Amino acid sequence: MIDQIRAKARELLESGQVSCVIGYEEGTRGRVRPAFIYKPEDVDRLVWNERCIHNLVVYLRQFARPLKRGEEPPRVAILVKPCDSRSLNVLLQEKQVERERVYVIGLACEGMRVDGQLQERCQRCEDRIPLVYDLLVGEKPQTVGHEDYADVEELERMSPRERLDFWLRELDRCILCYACRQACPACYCSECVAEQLDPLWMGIAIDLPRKWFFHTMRAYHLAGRCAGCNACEQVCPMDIPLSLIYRKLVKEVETLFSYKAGLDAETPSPLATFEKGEELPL
Amino acid sequence: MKVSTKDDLMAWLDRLAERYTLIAPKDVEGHILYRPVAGSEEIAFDFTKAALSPKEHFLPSTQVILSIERKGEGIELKEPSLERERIIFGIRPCDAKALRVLDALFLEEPIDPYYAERREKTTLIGLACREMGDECFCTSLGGAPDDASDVDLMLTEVEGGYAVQVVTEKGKAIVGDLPLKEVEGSPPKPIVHEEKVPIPELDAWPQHFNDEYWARLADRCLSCRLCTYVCPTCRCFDVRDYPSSDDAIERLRAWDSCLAEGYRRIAGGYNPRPTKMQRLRNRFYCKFYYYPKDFGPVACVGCGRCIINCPVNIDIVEVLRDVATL
Amino acid sequence: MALKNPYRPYLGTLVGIKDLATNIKLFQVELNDPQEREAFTYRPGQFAFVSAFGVGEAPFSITSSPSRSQVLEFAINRVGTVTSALHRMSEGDVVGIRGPFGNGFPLEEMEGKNIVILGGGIGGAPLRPIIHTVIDNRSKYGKLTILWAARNPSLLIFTDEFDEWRAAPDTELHLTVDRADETWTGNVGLITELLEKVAPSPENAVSITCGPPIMIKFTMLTLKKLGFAPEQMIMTLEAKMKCGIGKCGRCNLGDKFICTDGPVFNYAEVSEFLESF
Amino acid sequence: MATDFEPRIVGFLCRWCSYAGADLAGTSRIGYPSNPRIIRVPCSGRVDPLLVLKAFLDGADGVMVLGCHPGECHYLEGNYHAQRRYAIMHRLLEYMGIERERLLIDWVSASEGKRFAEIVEEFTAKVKELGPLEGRLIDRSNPS
Repeated sequence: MIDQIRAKARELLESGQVSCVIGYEEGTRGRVRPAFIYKPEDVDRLVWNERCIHNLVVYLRQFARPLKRGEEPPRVAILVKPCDSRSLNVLLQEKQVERERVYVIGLACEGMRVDGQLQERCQRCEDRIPLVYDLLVGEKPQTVGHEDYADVEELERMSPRERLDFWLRELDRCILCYACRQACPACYCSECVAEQLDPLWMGIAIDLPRKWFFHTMRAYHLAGRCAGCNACEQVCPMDIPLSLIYRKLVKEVETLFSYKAGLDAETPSPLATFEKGEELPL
Repeated sequence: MKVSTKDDLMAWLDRLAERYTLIAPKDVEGHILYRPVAGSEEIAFDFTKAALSPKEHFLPSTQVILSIERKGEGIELKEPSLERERIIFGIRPCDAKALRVLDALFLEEPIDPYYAERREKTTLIGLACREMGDECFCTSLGGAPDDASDVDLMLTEVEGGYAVQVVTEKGKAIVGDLPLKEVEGSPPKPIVHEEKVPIPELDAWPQHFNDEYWARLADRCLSCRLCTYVCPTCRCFDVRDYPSSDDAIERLRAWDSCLAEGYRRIAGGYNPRPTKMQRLRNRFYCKFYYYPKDFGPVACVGCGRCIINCPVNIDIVEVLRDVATL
Repeated sequence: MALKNPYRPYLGTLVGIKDLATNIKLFQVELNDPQEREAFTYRPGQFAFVSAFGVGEAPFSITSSPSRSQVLEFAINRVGTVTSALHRMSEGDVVGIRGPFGNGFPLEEMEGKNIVILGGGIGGAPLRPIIHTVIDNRSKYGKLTILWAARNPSLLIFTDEFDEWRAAPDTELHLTVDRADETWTGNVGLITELLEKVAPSPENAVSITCGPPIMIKFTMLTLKKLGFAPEQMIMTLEAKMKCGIGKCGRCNLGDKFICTDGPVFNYAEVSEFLESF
Repeated sequence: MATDFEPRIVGFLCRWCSYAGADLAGTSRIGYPSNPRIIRVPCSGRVDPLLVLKAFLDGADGVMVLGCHPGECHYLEGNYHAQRRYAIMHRLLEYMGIERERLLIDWVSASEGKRFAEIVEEFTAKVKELGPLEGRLIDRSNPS
């Protein structure tokens, strides 16, 4: 697969179709990291393996503006896994990314591994091939994952008080470093509520109430928009089980509105629309 | 060397906990954090590195620096202070050295009274590392896994307990009733990495300020605050009021990060450091050029936390190697 | 707390509030404690933090002159949360004052020299005390040339002092606005264009500039063209600040802090970092 | 739970209906608990669910959002948007540990003064029963 990826990257860069290929490269200490390839001679840095955990779609926003003053914004190519492709669809639907400015190299995916272990999100993944691409690399794997929300339901069975205790215990170690937000393709507000001081929402304190507020606020903003890539949980230095929040929302949005974010680039989030005369269980 | 058994040590810590606020490494849902403990049974003795350094007990992530109360027409200001003396048990040599780095800034005139009070009222009991962690590079910055220079009392794990070294008067003052036995020999030397990381000289930095290197490094930076918040020497802070009741206000000081997009943005919207390249570059220049020029020490102790945690593998050791060869 | 706490503001009372320009007011503050009032001495070019309790504090240059005014004066543009809160206040309200901070202007070095003042908009605030100082000690300094600019006529500050400035011996005042309105009969154009037209001689001169970053940048280029050496080009800068005492880390310009090494710099000191600090 | 607990309640009331309903309750001298601090808003669709979160953050024990009956919105569709948002917010809040009963979304028309009073009465009693939220969310838990 990697030869095909590199060949396409070289072709796109040589022909000037794109200014940059966003992919993966070997980093230090056995880690893979996002790579930004600007020159055809650098395409051999690109890798594709089970350690390519990052959702690169988050980087598209930094190419929304021209690289040099007076130029058009650059056209870029990007490698997307199935999960990443759904967040790309969300951004396309929300007009944050222009489809013709992005060449999408879709990757058939058997799941990412950390220390050899298949990631939980990959065990749940029902897609396995991207939902949007210009070039598909690889073939759809035989096995697909399955989501049963078992852990979410376990939490649902608690009383609200027990759940508040659970969250305050988990969020206690949050340091509000905002890595979760920064790694999220759908968190693209130019000024986050968390940092807005006028009106004064959170203020600057890093304390438990504000941690609770921040994560609940961010979750609300992602309702109907979170495509489940799990980048937030992955980057959290304190291993806060954020997927428990986001998958709960995915579950509720699906139950209430029969909607899953990022399946296509056209259908808006149910929270951006409504049906006349509808009555919802409040 | 003088040795205490672990049982004696724990009993002694329990006695100390009655007179002091005892802060010690604690397993918090799988993460080692320095937290106040009621007794020694809560302490995690076996760990490589805490998720956060004890910096948060000297420059807390949030602290009230002024209580502002409206009294009729007037306003009354109160400065909160620490009630109890504290002991931090189990601080690693690198994290202790980080306090020396912070001292250079906060204890320079005009002295920061909140930091100074916390330093003054805290006794540090160090715990030497048996070996350097994979990401550690303290020895490249003049530190060592068993460096006792920045603690008041140093403990090193030995057979049958802990070797105890009294370093300062403060340490001497608390060691009093800890039963110690004189044992032949000295504590084992820690296992260190053979290879050292080159730390570029001060003069090496200015010439690289405008290098393309920083833009390419920053391409993958997410502009989160992670590296600065887990760093034991990063010290940027924000100050802001928050109403605590209808007629009381707290002036809060909280951690801030030079990597945050709005860090330098002034009222009206102008942002002198709008690109993440500028912000990321500032972090490295601050640590290895500005801070040493302004305050003396390099603002990095080689704890490796930023390396462990950076979600996109911005590896300070790699950066130092790169700058050395640029 | 035994130590003097540099984060603790003095309490002061707003004894006067005047409109200076659109969205810009002059706040006159008298410290409440007579001892503190006595002890608060400052130099032209220094700044202080003003607290709007409940919102926070922000740094402002002291626009009064130690030699002229019994009260502290601040010219404050309503742009953010603290300034908006201050603008909502009325006479008699209590504010906090922390300072003075910063180096101030190198008055001694400026003696005997011709002085060119370049002020853009609210950037005129820190320059007013230097104008007062030169006028009040007229024989100590050479020619005084003031170039005073704003985006439009309604944003010119200290207009009620223009006559006094003009009347001072060996003093010129040149005004310009980026965009005129129906009342305006004077110069229209950027301060850099006016500067080229007035073309003050760099001979035995020193220029002092304050204004928005973009103005400072281009003014420096024009001054260079006129033959000013970097050491002759003084500017006073502003930045977001949280402490004023070199701790919070926020206002660095390379290895210099605007709060403690500045806010007054000459171009030679900071040119390297001016583009991207 | 102590009976002398008086819950702090924030009520966001649409000016076209429920706010007028509250007025009507007042002018008709229908008594109701004085717990809600009422904030008049142009439409239930204006009440960003973050305002509800903020109210809880700053010490509210309960929050009411009252708008026009579906189909009767002055701006035609504001309350439909609100309905969807709160359908999600309710579930999210409950999942994050705040009892669903602490947030009330309901529809009150300008002529329903009595109904308004009943809703406030019932809601206040319910929140009273749940007890104070303060102390659980408000506690500063910083290590130093």
